[in-house]
Amino acid sequence: MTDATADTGRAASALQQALARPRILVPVLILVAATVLALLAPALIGNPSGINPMARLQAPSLANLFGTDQFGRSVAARTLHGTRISLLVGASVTVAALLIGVTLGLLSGFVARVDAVLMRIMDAIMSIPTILLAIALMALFGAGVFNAIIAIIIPEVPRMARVVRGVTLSIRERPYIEAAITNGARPLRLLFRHVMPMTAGPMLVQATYVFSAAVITEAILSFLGAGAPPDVPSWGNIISEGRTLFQIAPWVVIAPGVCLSILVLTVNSLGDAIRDQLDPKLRRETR
Amino acid sequence: MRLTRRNFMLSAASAAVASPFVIRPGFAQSSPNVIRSKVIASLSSLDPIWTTAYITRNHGYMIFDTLFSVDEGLNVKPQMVDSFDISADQLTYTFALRDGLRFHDGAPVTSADVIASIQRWSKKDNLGLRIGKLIGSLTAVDARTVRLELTSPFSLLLQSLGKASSNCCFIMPERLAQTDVATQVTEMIGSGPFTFSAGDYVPGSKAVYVRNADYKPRQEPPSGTSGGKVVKVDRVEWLFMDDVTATNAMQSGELDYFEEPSPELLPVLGALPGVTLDVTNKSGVEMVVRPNHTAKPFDNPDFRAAFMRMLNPVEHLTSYLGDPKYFTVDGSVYPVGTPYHTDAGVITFNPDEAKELLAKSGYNNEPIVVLQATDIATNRIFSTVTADQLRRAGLNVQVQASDFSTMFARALKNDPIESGNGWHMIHFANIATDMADPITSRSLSGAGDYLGWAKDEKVEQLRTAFLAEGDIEKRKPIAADIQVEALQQGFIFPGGTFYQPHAYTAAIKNVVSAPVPIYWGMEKTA
Amino acid sequence: MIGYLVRRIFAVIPVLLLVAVAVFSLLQLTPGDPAQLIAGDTATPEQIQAIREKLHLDQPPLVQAMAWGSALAHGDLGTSLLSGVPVTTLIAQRIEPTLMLALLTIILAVCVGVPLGTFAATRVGSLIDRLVMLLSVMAFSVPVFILAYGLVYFISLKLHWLPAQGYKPLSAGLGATLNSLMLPAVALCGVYMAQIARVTRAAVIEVLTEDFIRTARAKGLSRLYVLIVHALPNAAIPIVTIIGFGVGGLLGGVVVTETVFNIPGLGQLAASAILQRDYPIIQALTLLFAVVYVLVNLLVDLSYGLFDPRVRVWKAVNR
Amino acid sequence: MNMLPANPKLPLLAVENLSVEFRSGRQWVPAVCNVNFSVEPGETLCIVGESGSGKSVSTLSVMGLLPERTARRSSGRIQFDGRALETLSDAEMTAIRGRDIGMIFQEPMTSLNPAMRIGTQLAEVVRRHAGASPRTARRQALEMLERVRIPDAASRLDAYPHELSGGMRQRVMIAMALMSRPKLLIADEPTTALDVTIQAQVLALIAELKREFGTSVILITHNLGVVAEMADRVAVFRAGEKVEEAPVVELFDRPQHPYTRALLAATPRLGGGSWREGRVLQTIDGAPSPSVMPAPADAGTALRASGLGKRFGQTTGWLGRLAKPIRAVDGVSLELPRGQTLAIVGESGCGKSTLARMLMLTIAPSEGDIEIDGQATASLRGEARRLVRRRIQMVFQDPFASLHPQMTAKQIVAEPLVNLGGDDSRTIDAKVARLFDLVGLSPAMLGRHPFEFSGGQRQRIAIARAIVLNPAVVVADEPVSALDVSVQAQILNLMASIQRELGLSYIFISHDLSVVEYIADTVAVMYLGRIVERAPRAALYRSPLHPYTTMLFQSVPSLDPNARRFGHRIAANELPSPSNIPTGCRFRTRCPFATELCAASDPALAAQDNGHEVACHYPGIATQDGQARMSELA
Repeated sequence: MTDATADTGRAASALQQALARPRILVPVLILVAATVLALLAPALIGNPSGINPMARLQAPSLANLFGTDQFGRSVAARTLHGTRISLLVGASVTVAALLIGVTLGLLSGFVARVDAVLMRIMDAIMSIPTILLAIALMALFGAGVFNAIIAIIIPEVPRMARVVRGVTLSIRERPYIEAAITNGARPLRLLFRHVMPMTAGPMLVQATYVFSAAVITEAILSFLGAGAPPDVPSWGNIISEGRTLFQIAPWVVIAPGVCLSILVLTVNSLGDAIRDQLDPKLRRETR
Repeated sequence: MRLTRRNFMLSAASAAVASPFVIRPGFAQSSPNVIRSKVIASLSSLDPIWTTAYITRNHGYMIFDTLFSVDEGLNVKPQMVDSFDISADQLTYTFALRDGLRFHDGAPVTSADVIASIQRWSKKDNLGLRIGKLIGSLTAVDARTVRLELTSPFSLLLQSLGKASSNCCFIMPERLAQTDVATQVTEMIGSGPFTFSAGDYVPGSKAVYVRNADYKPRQEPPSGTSGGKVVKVDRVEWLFMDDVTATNAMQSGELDYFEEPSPELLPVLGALPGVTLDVTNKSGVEMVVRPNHTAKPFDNPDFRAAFMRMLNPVEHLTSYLGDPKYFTVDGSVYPVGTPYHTDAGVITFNPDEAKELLAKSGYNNEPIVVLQATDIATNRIFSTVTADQLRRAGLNVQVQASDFSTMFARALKNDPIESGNGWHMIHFANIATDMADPITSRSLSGAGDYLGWAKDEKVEQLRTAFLAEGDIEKRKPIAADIQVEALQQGFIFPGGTFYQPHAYTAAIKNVVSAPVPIYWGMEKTA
Repeated sequence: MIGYLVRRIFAVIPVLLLVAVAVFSLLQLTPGDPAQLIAGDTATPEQIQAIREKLHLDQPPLVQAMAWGSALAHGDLGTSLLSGVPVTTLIAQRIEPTLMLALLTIILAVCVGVPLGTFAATRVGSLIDRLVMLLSVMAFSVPVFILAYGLVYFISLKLHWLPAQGYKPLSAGLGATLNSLMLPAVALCGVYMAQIARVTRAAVIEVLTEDFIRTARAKGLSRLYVLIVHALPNAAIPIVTIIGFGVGGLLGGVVVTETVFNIPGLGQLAASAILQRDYPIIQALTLLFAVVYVLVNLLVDLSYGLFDPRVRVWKAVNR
Repeated sequence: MNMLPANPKLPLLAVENLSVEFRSGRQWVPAVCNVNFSVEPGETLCIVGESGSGKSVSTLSVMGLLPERTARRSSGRIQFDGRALETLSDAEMTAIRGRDIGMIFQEPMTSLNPAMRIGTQLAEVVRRHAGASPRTARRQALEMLERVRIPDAASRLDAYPHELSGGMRQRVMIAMALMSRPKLLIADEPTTALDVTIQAQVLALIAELKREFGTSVILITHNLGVVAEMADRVAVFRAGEKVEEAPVVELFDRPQHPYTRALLAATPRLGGGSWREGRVLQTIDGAPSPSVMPAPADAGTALRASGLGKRFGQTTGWLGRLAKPIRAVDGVSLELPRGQTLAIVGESGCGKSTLARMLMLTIAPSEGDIEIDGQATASLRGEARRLVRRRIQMVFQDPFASLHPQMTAKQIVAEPLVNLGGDDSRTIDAKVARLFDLVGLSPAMLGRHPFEFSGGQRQRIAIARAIVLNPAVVVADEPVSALDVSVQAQILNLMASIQRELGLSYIFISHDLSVVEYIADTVAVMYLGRIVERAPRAALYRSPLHPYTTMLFQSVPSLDPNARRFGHRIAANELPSPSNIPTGCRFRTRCPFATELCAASDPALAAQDNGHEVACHYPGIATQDGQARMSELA
């Protein structure tokens, strides 16, 4: 058995073990279902942007499962397409925050010279309220899903970087890292082979929180009129536009509102479950 | 003509959110003689010459007075002016002020104040600027009489001085009117029916106006912005809040008056006991789509002609207003109810013709950039519908959304379309009086000096002729010719007129109909 | 002590400087021009340019930055472009509601979050623990505006317990203020409280496994006494840390909450200033929020010494 | 107030058929099975056993302090002072804890509340149990602190635990356990975390207080020396069962159970000699000891260090505070002949680990140079410096912590080859497999991860990793101190046979003189960053010349219950802080022979006979002066 297969084997069995736990399995299934629905949305359901003002604000019916909005667009179609946006935003922000945050965090935790400077910058970003920073960035970039993603990434990076830095600092002091140094590991190997794998767990947990924070922030930005362009059917946009309609057409906001809350709840629960799974102390206690 | 800014301050932050629910009445008791009104936007600038913001204009009407004003039928009437005289050659105007006009600091209104105010206004307002170029002399005949001599006739002079919308020629004390036009006047001393309570002012949130006991109103009944400005309450409090929040406040008795509620809320407000929905701006607001003539393919007249037939404004206005009783669709560049309104040359929705013209224009699926301001409801909704309709008509549409400020800067900058930062189409909601004639309506400028940069010699010649013509009946055919040419050339797509009612409680009586919200004449019963 | 404090405060300066530079550059790069907004679409380029000159917007960014910086050094936050009112006045007018809202939210979040988390920690794995965790993850997952709507619907609309909007200043009496802020504070504190409860739970669980807890129990001290006197103070550092960190999110949440509940505070001011490109207000408010955040976290850092005497090493060294 | 038990015939504590189970997933697995033991009034019962033998769990269940939800008592009766503890309610049990039974735990560092003043923690006991007023409680706390001989007790009342040394903290723990004069004191490994000189002091204190208060004591330990010093009766635990119980002399003289015998045989004892001389350290699994082999003569120098020094803490960043520099190592010179073992002995804080890290080039010396296998390293940078590691490798104290948890044993052992060897993967595989065989691990274990191995196996992996490059020098930092006695013997034997086969040189760092005697050829004693004595093993163990070395020897518990050493009172006297090194001779503050000369002048390491070197103005004074002065010295 080569090293690679051993590793894969171990990872696979860890995955199997994790999936055997309902606390992890259920959120993963929900996420998979949401992803499949999102991917199939164009095939499953009509155009989310096609307007028909003459059929506006119709109550839910068989033809329009969740009714129509003020443009006569299908709320069901918009909500389903909104899943794409929310998942896209969540996933891209998470991946980007991971890439940047992990790089900065590792660098900061490993190279004392850049640590002070990097952390001051991270402090500065964190000291500006997320929403305010994101609104300002959206004013700078203009409305757009991609721009919203960037505007959300920037405030999320320091959080990820701080977590990774903290873990790196503590891993760096572990004897097995000293052992690796005495074994002649080059700095890059030390960083990527020895330190980084140990940050994976906390990173993963933090990633789920970044994901849910991103989805919520996107919704709030849309809600404040500073998110994706209005014609993009993001949940935040649908809720934002339907807000004034609540009393005459509550269906416009209920579907996306419920979907949003479920998605975020799912991801957060997944994060909690992974964290408990990784923390032997908690695992022992809660098993 | 200017963008309707009514929704501007109702913007992202403030407008975005509020409870969509209604709470039971009884949280706050209505005080007699105080009107609490939810206004169209947050007031943060006070100088109505310095800025064109509609909310600042409305504020100007509270504390300043004008020489002339317009009645409900948009006819010019003297306001501060007692009597006036126009020379036969239409070059010399003499205005005599009414008796007893005093500023809030007690000083009488003099010719010097009027002269300084006209001068400042004429450096800012678009009609004012035209007049400014024509002024030969502006002198005081005596303390209360002013003589204005023009170098050539300007048929709209009185109308300009009495125009209902920004920038109105408000009369300020000379010392304030001498302020550079680029500098904001912040000391609020006028001679209008209300005084400004500076101590209560919270920029962006609250402004308070107190009845000016020394004001001498005209004897005529109020009509439009003209007539006697008799104030029948002690205080008017302007509050700015989100529309949904305001709806709650209406029902809980915390609010007496609600300017232009979001149309979606009208069914809710209308169902509240005692609440009246009243269209006080009878001339309404015009939806306008303006293409950029300098950007390919809109430089091609065939393409513009195709475009003029692609849009069906019924969908725009239905999406925004819902109930058809709040809008009329009509293809005139002069809104329904304005003096020059005509059917001449009107183009209507015609998808088949549009297809032919589009094919003829050689359109090659170039992306068409529609600007969208996300923080302004009308703009957001109109551009959304336009984009959909243009797509249906076979155009490759890109909606480029941003906040209003960014959109506006981008529109003015007019970068080449190839740069990726240019634009093809922008939406406006202009109040109808701003489009009432071919001069006031900047949309009809063929000089290439306004957004869209339409250039048309014929239109410019017709406008010059229009200005020189003293008789309104003779001006009408000229205006009609302008309309024909402007529509043919696709200056603008006039989408129809809509009317947004104000909502007020049963305690409010005698609301004056005018193009702008008016708080004199209004009564509040206990 | 003083030396340490001075050093800590000096460490804050580069952060604030960075914030100032970042905000300033951000605004310089942002499209949109306050002069255009003021002048309107009918304005001629000359008019816009004239307004720009009056507002000193025509000067090179560096000159503007220097002017802003030197004014700032004299305690002058500048003047709002749109209203011409000094920014300090605007902030003074609006600081009370925000401050009250933030305080009430923090108090609510701490008073509910800490006991809840502690309680869950003593019953790890039990139904109650799971319930607390579920509640907290739910509070974590519902965007503040949805929570706000739900509260307004049930508390104001259905039960008529509290007003749905508006703010009553302290001058109208503390009771009126609290009455008007209770719903917004509850809506705002959801996420914050959940964070505190989770961190408290984790920290207390951690501390309860410590040897000295066993020692305390071996001394014959009761569970409750050990929990409160021995465990909580030792779990305090992560708890106060999350309280401090949460202030950042709180200030952001204020923007949304003030809008939902129509509270004329700094959040509303900030959001509208961004859309109006009223640079001095944005700069001042961002800096103010950053200062608050940094100061709160400085206080949090200093409070470590209160909970863990080991942090007071510097004192021992000087002794 | 010391009341005799109601019936003097009954033991104070009688534990019968005690079984405890631990939760593992959804199952409960037995941890202690049907254990019986009892303690008579005034008696000291030592429970001895290796880790996992159930000795702590048994006493915790007596206290009712088993971790909730993860452990439970499944059967057994616990009679204490006439009451059946297993039938008591939580509240009743709470009232007994701390009042009738006091407990001392292993880790003085973590067993005191770090956020609470010492005085408060002491006072709590009497406030809880006797309802004493704060003033009375504080007075009693002060008295108790004085009883456990904490210097300057009054000011210590308001100190926090971190302001005290480990030894002082353990005294505080003892004071706390005895605050309300309990009938029974349970001390769970009370000296394991302490240095040998401090251990002697603490054990003497416990013995003394026991006599004074007439308290019964249960002392849990893994250290047979401690047992021999302290016990009246001994219970030997193994894997959750009691295998033997006997009076202490009987147990040491005539151990009955094979496990007890193996345990005794595997424990190195002082004066036993070295493996090179044919000394046998038997292992529990019966693996053979290395055969006799004299130290190779004059095979050259594997490692040479000259004038090594290390200062810490001068600055800590541009905004950090300026701390007083700590001279962790000061002017140390070493020479390690090829094929030999140099042991470095000293208490914690003496700088031996810092020295090891400098030798390993993981921290840069502030001064001095290190020559590894003939190559000077001070001027080496970057790649050249990294490549020197081919010639020097390290074995760490904690085998679990020093193995990367996510790598397989094979990857771990191959790591030096991957980094520093030029081999292809096939060669690497072959080398790793050979090494596995050499250190006695089965090839089937190659793919396992560290958590799947036992402590001894982990240390074997660590050793395999250290020697896979066939280095000239292996630095072993306390390689056996984290291991159980039986495993310790295996690892020592393994190290010896590897040396024999491969001709390696070891730097062996340890605090344990008995272990050092077995493995070392030369011994250097460090004190506060300096080498104070260095000699060939035999010479040093025959006649130590430095008073500190003598003190170390005196502090080692004997393995003979008939020759106890700590019966007398021992003054509290501890290592000064390395940031505050005394002037003149560093040891003078603890040296009973110190004179004005010692305060004025710092003695250099000077050669005596037979390669014996010592840094003392009066070499050999402690041994010359005889037993009388020696006792004062300790």
